[in-house]
Amino acid sequence: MASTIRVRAILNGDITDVQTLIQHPMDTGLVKDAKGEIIPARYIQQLSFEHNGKAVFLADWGTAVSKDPYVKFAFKGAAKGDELKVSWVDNLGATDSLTAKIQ
Amino acid sequence: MTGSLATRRLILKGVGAVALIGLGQVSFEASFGLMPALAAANDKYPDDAFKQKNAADAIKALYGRDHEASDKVKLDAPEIAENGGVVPIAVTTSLPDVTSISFVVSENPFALAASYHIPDGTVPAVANRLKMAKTCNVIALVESGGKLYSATKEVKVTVGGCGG
Amino acid sequence: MSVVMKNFTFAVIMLAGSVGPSLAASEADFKAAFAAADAAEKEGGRLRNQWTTTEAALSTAKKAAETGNFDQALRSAQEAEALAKASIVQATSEQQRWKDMEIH
Amino acid sequence: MRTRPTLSILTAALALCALIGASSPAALAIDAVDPAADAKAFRDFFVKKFPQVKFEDFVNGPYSMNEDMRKQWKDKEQFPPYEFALEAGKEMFSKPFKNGKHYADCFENGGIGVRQTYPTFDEKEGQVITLELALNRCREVNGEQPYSYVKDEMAQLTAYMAFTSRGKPFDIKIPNDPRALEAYENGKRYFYTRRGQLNFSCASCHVQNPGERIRAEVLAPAFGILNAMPIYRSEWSGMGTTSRRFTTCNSQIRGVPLEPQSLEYRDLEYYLSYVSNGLPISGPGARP
Repeated sequence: MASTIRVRAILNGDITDVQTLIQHPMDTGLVKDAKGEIIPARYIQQLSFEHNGKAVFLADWGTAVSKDPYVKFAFKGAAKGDELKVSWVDNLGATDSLTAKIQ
Repeated sequence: MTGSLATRRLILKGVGAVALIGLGQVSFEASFGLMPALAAANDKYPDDAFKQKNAADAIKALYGRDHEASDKVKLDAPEIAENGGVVPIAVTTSLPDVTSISFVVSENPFALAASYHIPDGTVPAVANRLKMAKTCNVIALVESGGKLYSATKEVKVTVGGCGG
Repeated sequence: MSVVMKNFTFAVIMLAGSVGPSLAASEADFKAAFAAADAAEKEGGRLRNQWTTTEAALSTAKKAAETGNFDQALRSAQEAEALAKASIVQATSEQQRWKDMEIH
Repeated sequence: MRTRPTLSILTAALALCALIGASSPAALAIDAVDPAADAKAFRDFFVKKFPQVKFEDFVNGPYSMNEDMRKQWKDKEQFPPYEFALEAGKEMFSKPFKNGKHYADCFENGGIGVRQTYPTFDEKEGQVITLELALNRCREVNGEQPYSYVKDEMAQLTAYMAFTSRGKPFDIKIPNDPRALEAYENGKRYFYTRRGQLNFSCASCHVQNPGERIRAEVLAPAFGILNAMPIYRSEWSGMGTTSRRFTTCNSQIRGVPLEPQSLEYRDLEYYLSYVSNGLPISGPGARP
């Protein structure tokens, strides 16, 4: 199954701009479906980014992060072609990860 | 790469944490000012903070201290959200030594929306898309040099359309 | 009078005229009113111009009748008929009036 | 179950939408059907009413009308929410049917860069063929089940086909065939006819009040309103096709929607696309 993670990591100067879009429902557990039943909570809790084994960014998310979540940040000290490992885990323990190349 | 400086900082923090844990159980309420800052720095998911209903409790649970408004924290959020489900919110700051950035949506069912760890070498700026239950204040929090700064902006949220 | 005011009065007249006082309604009263409402709504369907509120009133009437509450059922059926008739008037009058709004 | 609408809810709803100033532009009843003249008048009306909006920008709907909304849109467009649907559509478009054929075999130029020519008028059948109808027909001809017209797979396929036509101007043709003129006129009539208990036509909102707000939403101008289809709407938190947009608009004004891709909707899409000729395709789009 294609990864749920889309990453764009672009180096300009010594700063790498990173944008990520993740395919995930981010259900809050507070919403009812058409039949009136509560849709159980299912949301990404932690999203981590690693460059050369060093954590460059770690997100702790609650239920207020939008569906198909998006986050953008930047970090220094990477070179073109380096690898950026992105991985998430949700409240039910599901996970996914992807290694992207810095353009 | 500021290797030596970076590693020194990491070691210092590591030693600090070990020493404190070594002192035996440190309960949150009686914690020293320093401990919560480390809590924000370690990688454990701040479950308690995310469970708090209102903004003040959430911030206390996450950072354990008050925040002071600072014009060095630039919060970028719309006047009227085009849709409460997808509100683009971003923060940038010129404050030094930023270790953590968080977003609080004051009147959401659970006020703390997102919290980000900013390791050394990462630019202190984040953009994300958050859900907002209704019109209320969005607070961006920036932990810099162990102190907590913030910027607040009201974002109007309502449903669209004729109503059907 | 601006178009919006016309809409407003147009809808109010349609509704106010239909809800008359009635003693405890019997099932027969309800059945007659429901049949009339249903026929009007079918005509609205033929003109491809039904209202969601008519459908809602019809289903409320049916549900009220099922629970034996014929007062409510009759009122809802009468309202459904009024709404259905209004949608028919709207469809027929618009067959010419749409040109008023056309860009030239 | 909808509660019984009392008089008060009705008046509240009317008052709520009464904030729409309804001034109808000067209108002469010309009976002869002249699509070319209509299209020119349609374009001039919007260009004159919104001189500050660049011509191509009309395809961006509410975002061409309001600065605050435009900024939020620009943020979203950096990594748009329709990204997944677009990729899924591209993959589906290349996957062969069970009988080995592809969607590409049903369309000119393999279906790449042709969206701007749809809807077309089929002179054999004497009716309007929209892109969505053509896609489902292609599936049925190749022994596959048709897709729902309102979202999911249909939205993904049309998202990809629209993407391959980005920037190409709408190029809708009305052949010299009385049935085509009738279909065009039928679409125009639907566009201007008031419907639903709130008694609005498409024009009440999208001709008389673009740029105004209905609560949180800013109304898009009718000129170029279909150029971004299919769209990812935050309100639906998902993709939607032109069919989904038409049916939801109907229920917003308390009109019972017709079946997706029924004659009226196809003719409406024919009319709306024709009068937007010249404006570039910008689909798939993101909307509030």
